[in-house]
Amino acid sequence: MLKLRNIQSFYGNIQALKKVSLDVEEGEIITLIGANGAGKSTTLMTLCGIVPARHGTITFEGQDITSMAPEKIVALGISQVPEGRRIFPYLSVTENLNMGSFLRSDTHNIKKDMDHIFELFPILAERRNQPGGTLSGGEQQMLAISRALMSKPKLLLLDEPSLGLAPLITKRIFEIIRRINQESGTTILLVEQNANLALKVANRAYVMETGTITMTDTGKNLLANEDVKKAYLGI
Amino acid sequence: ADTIKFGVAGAHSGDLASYGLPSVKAAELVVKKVNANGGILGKQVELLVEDDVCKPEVAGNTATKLVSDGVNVVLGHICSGATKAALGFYKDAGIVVMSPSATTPDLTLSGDYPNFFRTIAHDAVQAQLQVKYATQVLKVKKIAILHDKGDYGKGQAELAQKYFTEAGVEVALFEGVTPGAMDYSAIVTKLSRTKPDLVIWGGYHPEASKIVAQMRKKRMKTAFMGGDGVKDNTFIKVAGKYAEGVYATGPMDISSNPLAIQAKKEHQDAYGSDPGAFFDAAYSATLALLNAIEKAGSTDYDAIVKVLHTDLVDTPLGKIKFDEHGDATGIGFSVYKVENGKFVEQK
Amino acid sequence: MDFDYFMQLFLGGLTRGSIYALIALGYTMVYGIIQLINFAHGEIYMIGAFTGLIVSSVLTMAGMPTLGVVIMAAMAAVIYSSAYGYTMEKIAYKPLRNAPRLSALISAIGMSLFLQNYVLLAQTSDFLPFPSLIPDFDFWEPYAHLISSPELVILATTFVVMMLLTVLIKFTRIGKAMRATSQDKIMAALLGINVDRIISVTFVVGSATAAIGGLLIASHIGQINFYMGFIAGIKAFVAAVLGGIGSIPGAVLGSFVLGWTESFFTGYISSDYEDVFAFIILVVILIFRPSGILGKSETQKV
Amino acid sequence: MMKPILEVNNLTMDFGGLRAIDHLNISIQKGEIAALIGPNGAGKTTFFNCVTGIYTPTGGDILIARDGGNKARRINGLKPNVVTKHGLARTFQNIRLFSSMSVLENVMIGCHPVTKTGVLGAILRGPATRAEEKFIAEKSYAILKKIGLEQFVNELAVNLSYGAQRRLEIARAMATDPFLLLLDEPAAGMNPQETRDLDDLIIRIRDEDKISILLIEHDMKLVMSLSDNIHVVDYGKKIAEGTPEEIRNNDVVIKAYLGEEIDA
Amino acid sequence: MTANNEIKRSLAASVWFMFLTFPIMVIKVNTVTHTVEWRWANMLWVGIGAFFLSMLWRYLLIKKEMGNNKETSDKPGLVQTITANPRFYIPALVALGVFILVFPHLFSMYQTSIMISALIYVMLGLGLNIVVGLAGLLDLGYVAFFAVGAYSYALLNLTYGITFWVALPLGGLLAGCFGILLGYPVLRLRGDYLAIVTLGFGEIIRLVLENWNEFSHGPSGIANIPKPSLFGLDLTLDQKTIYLFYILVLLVLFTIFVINRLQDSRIGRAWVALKDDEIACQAMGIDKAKTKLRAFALGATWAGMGGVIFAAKTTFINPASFTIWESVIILCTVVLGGMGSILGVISGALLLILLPEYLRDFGQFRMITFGIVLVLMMVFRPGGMIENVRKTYTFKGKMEN
Ligand SMILES: Nc1ncnc2c1ncn2[C@@H]1O[C@H](COP(=O)(O)OP(=O)(O)OP(=O)(O)O)[C@@H](O)[C@H]1O
Ligand SMILES: Nc1ncnc2c1ncn2[C@@H]1O[C@H](COP(=O)(O)OP(=O)(O)OP(=O)(O)O)[C@@H](O)[C@H]1O
Ligand SMILES: [Mg+2]
Ligand SMILES: [Mg+2]
Repeated sequence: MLKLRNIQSFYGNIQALKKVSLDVEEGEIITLIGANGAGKSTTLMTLCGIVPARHGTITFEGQDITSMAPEKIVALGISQVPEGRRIFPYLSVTENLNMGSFLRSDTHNIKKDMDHIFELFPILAERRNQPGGTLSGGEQQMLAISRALMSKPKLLLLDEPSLGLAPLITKRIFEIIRRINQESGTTILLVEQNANLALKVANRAYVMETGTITMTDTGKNLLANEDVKKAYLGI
Repeated sequence: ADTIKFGVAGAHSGDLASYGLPSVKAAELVVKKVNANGGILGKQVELLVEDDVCKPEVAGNTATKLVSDGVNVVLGHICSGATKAALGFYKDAGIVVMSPSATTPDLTLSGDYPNFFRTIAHDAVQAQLQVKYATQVLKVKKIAILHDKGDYGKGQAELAQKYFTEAGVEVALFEGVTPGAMDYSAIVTKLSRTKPDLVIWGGYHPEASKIVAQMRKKRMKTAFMGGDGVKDNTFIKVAGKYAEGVYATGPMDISSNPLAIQAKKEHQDAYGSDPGAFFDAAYSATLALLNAIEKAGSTDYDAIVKVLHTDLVDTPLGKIKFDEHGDATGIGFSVYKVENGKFVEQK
Repeated sequence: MDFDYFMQLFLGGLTRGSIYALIALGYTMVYGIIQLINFAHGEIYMIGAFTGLIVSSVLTMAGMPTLGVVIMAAMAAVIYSSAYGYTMEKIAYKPLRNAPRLSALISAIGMSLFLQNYVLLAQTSDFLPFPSLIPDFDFWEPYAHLISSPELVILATTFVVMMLLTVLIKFTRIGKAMRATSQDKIMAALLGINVDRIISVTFVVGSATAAIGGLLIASHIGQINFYMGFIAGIKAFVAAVLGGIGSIPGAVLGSFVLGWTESFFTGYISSDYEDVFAFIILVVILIFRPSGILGKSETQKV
Repeated sequence: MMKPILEVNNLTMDFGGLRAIDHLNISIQKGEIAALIGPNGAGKTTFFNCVTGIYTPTGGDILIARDGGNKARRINGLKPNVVTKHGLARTFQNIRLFSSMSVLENVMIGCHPVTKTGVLGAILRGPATRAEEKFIAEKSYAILKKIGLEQFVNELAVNLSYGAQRRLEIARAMATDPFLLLLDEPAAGMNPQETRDLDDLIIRIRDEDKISILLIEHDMKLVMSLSDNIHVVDYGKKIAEGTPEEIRNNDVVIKAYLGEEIDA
Repeated sequence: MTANNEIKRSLAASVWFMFLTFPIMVIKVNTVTHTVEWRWANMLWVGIGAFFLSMLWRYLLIKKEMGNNKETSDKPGLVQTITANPRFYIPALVALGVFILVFPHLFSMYQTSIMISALIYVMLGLGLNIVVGLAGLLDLGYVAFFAVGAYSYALLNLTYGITFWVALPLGGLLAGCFGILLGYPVLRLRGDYLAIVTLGFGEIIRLVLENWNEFSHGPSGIANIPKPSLFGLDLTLDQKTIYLFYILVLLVLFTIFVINRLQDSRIGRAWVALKDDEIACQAMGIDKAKTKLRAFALGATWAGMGGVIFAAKTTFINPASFTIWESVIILCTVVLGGMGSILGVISGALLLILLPEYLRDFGQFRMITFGIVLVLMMVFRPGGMIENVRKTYTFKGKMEN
């Protein structure tokens, strides 16, 4: 479904991605782990077209999207929960969710989905008219995930979704990830620091170090891998 | 390099350019003609045109530049403030300056600047004329004075206030308005409550036409009188029907002067439009300056000054020379009234 | 009698406020979307007025009936102002989108200077008479000493424009996209919004508003010149800030407050210090409401 | 028994109709590492904001005493900079470093409240000023060394990795000479390995620098291993308080926050 | 990307500009004779011009982007290399010093005189740089303090006969006090709100000077302000100008010295930190209001001194010299030169003040050129002519491993 081949990207003159190649098949949950600053977030931003890829190619469902404008890429069915949440601070919770469905036109389903979201995260329902900027850190994280869900993507990119969430909610998030993957067949590319949980949920995983993919295997195998254990699981 | 260097200084860009550019054109026309006839004292006249944007601090540099470039005489500056700031530099360098438009009385009357001349009467003359006409012809008892808070406008207004009060007329309102404002309804409302017999305006014509128009739109019929800043054909053009009946003082009517007719025609031929503000005064000043150089036989400061004070020269403004202060004689003011879209001199 | 005087000042302030508002609306929209004090916005308004004058003069000379002239002139003014606004954004602001904000401000100042002098050179530095496009309505004659028919039209237009813009921003898809874009451009793009297009649309709409303002105001005061945009721009900017920059109703309210302040101060005290007073009101209001009357207070969480 | 160094009584904070903190009582003893936990939106960060002067609380008292002595000082509604001068320092949930400054300079800014060069001093740069500059630089370096960032001294703060940035925030806060350090989710975004280092660091700060600590954290492993005392809040109210062992087995806490089993 | 494509796009641009400039460039209505002048030739020029300029524009933009990408961090720009290496900057400084010393003797009085204007703006720019560049406060009313300085000298001289040398510090002090007075109530405003309020203050000061005749002599201004005297010697205009030039050079050096010292101090760091993050700053114990006020007052002090010199230079002042436009120009010098960079601000001020003077020959095209230069500079060098690379404090103590 998604293919990255030898992607290189830069911030100004700092090279953040040196050589990134990865594949995501339809219906999979893929996890990307790696130390801080390895380039995980950059990978996601590059494939959405926000950070331009200077070399290499990205194909999505057979289509070359390497130098496509972000809004066009998104329109193909890719949605991202970005690092730092990026909640619209002056829009209310409901409006933020509505922005998630910006490209959708099935109005009555949108309403249903929104109700569903409020069931999943009751705290958001309580805060529905509050400006996004005044939410607590964790509430914002929930909102960011919900907003991405509202767009009903084919491929969902999650950048550290459990950041700042209470243990109970973290568990719920991982349940949701598993569920939308199974029920709606959404493909998921997950970046996580909480490697333990992430590898458990993943079909396959990639390990990234300083801008390069260094290892790839099934989630189970990586969980058992000594190097991974030492570097990322803290065991 | 043997030319007579004739400086022209004033606002040639920025928001006041419309007051400065006509002088440049006047000088160009005269000089072109003179040069075509072989120049003066056997030399061609070279124009040095320098912009001062009507800003005192720039005017200083403009003056220094002209002095450094070896200018012989200067036509300008346009605004009183800029003129005041520049005069010191010319004075130190011994250069004669003649303004077509700077009307602050001090410039000549203070005696500080013997090198300064002008082809326009100063504001005090104008104010006295306004008082005379208002009291004797219009028989006003109560007036309102408005001005644009500027150097020129407020100066005029203050003189008017002084002379009207001396003449026993009640000055019921004396206020400055903001130039460039988009609307003057508040001050007009206030005027209409004051019920003056006459509104005196100190300032330029754009604001004047806005105020008059707004007065008339509010169905206020009070007479309106401005100074030479209003006596400009643009005023009639811009104010249109609202200009009817407005009084303005300005240099005495010269429209029948053959030289003036000719100058106007030259302008239309060369630029395809009617001349702008202070054109005649600038044209005359150019003639006076060049004549003085010719008569003096050199560009020597003292010689030129002497000729200017003594020799009568024929200009669009009539036959003029300059009194001991440097003010042109014989170019008094008249009161005009707009009738059928024209300024008509009131006897 | 004195109530009459009060009413006149009140309505005069309202008219002046509407004039400010027509320019302030565009100011505030542009500011809202790219946080740029668009110094050149006043010039767009000036260009609208000039285009209107040129087109109406040509058509009048060609013998077109008045109504036709008015409509054509208005259309030309709107189209051209929008085109200038659009082009200006592409040339002077878009390359600076990731630059320090002050650089964009300086670019805007340069643009303002350029446009002023462009019109000065291509047209004239003189004041030009502007035909009165709005006639005096007969039925209004009894009240004309309070407020004239053209002023009435200005008031009504301001109101209509404000309503339209509010609806546009609050309820339409493009309006939502504008609000999202103004708050976070990257996230907006990640949700499928074409950020460049939205910014262009904002400039076009803001410029069209300015053009309408330019025409009405020019026809109200009866004269234009190349410099008319500068002071108007500054005043409108003050009004937009007073009302809470970025807010559409705020821009209108701020303009009214400014208009009334100036009107009443002139009427009851003295016009000498009219602007001083207007600025003092600005300071006082901002001290108590640091984000303007209707502005959003900062909701950034710590 | 010692008096607490921070005592919060009946603290209440309203945002419009929303009561984010509801009559909360918390006290911190000298030398303790305490944790504040609770569901998202429980009011933890708001509590920090009230204590450090970013918000003025709607009601209640906040009292501090540097040495746990009897002379407690009420700090409600004081400005943040004044609170910091009195010895409370904090880090932020969303990292707020000075992005155009180097790592060292970030910590040097932290020394601001303990130094005093004024405009004239800066211009004349007399011996006193020079001595002070030297003192600031050396003190900052010493702190960085303790935190383990000394190899980055001259690096720009933004170029550090996330985990390093979080530690730099702690270093910066320590430079203000606090007696109590308030840490808002210090381990967020860190991988398990980095979290373990953080654990050590916090203990060292307490033991070596004698700074007491109050932290907000969702990483239960860290909280349980570090804390002497845990305060649990939900909807702005305290729902439990106790040792890690007590909290781990508290039904109310499990239901509201932890979920059935925890990986710790 | 291909050349063909580029030509197509430039053609489109050319057509677009012909459309855009059609009414204003082509039609000129003569309201006197009621004729229309159609200047079709203009359209042709616009078309041709737009085509080539568009090609150039695109080329330059691409080049700028490439430059951004290529330039590696370990290869600093030319200016940085020169300023960082004593081997380069010492000879450069010496040469510059000699040049400045002989300048008034090499060139005409006019050149010296505009150089004085430029140096006044250097002072103003450096002063405003404290406020905008270092402390990050956008001040659009800076000219107010300039006016305070100028009027302090003019009025004190007129009424009490106070001389230039007394007025210089006094004017600075007064302006500084004004800075504190005005700054106090408004410094809690953020960003552009502060900008508009300062703009308001600038206008208030000017309007008061205009209206309050009894105090300030109103719009007609104050003339015959003496230039500084040298031990009571009787100097010619030429000598006075040269003397003033040297005074200014010294003052500019003094300013640079002070700003340098401030930048590398506890105060300077607090400013930078405040610019980066106000809330974190306060949490670090920095008093926001006090720190901002310091910057504001210092900036004002320099404007005040600049004002005193300005009055002495022009010998005539009136409120028309202190409009918003002046504040805008000073701001332009700061940003165009390179905010925060002393060398940048100096070059910015020299460029912006000397450019219009040297563009005098352009006549009416002067201001339009000026506008274009502003836009182009910002588009192609958004960081200013000499981009500020903030020198971070480098730890010099021993770094044991
Ligand atoms: N906006 C930016 N400008 C400059 N450099 C950046 C920027 N964002 C990231 N970088 C750099 O790019 C590299 C990769 O960063 P990235 O954010 O992709 O890492 P990550 O793997 O997501 O790390 P984390 O776990 O901290 O989120 C880092 O060295 C970082 O410093
Ligand atoms: N400025 C504000 N205006 C309105 N509501 C606010 C504001 N700040 C916080 N809140 C609300 O108060 C509640 C408490 O927020 P707080 O940030 O303290 O939560 P928290 O306990 O830190 O949560 P988290 O663990 O998710 O960071 C939240 O529901 C939030 O929406
Ligand atoms: Mg990341
Ligand atoms: Mg929190």
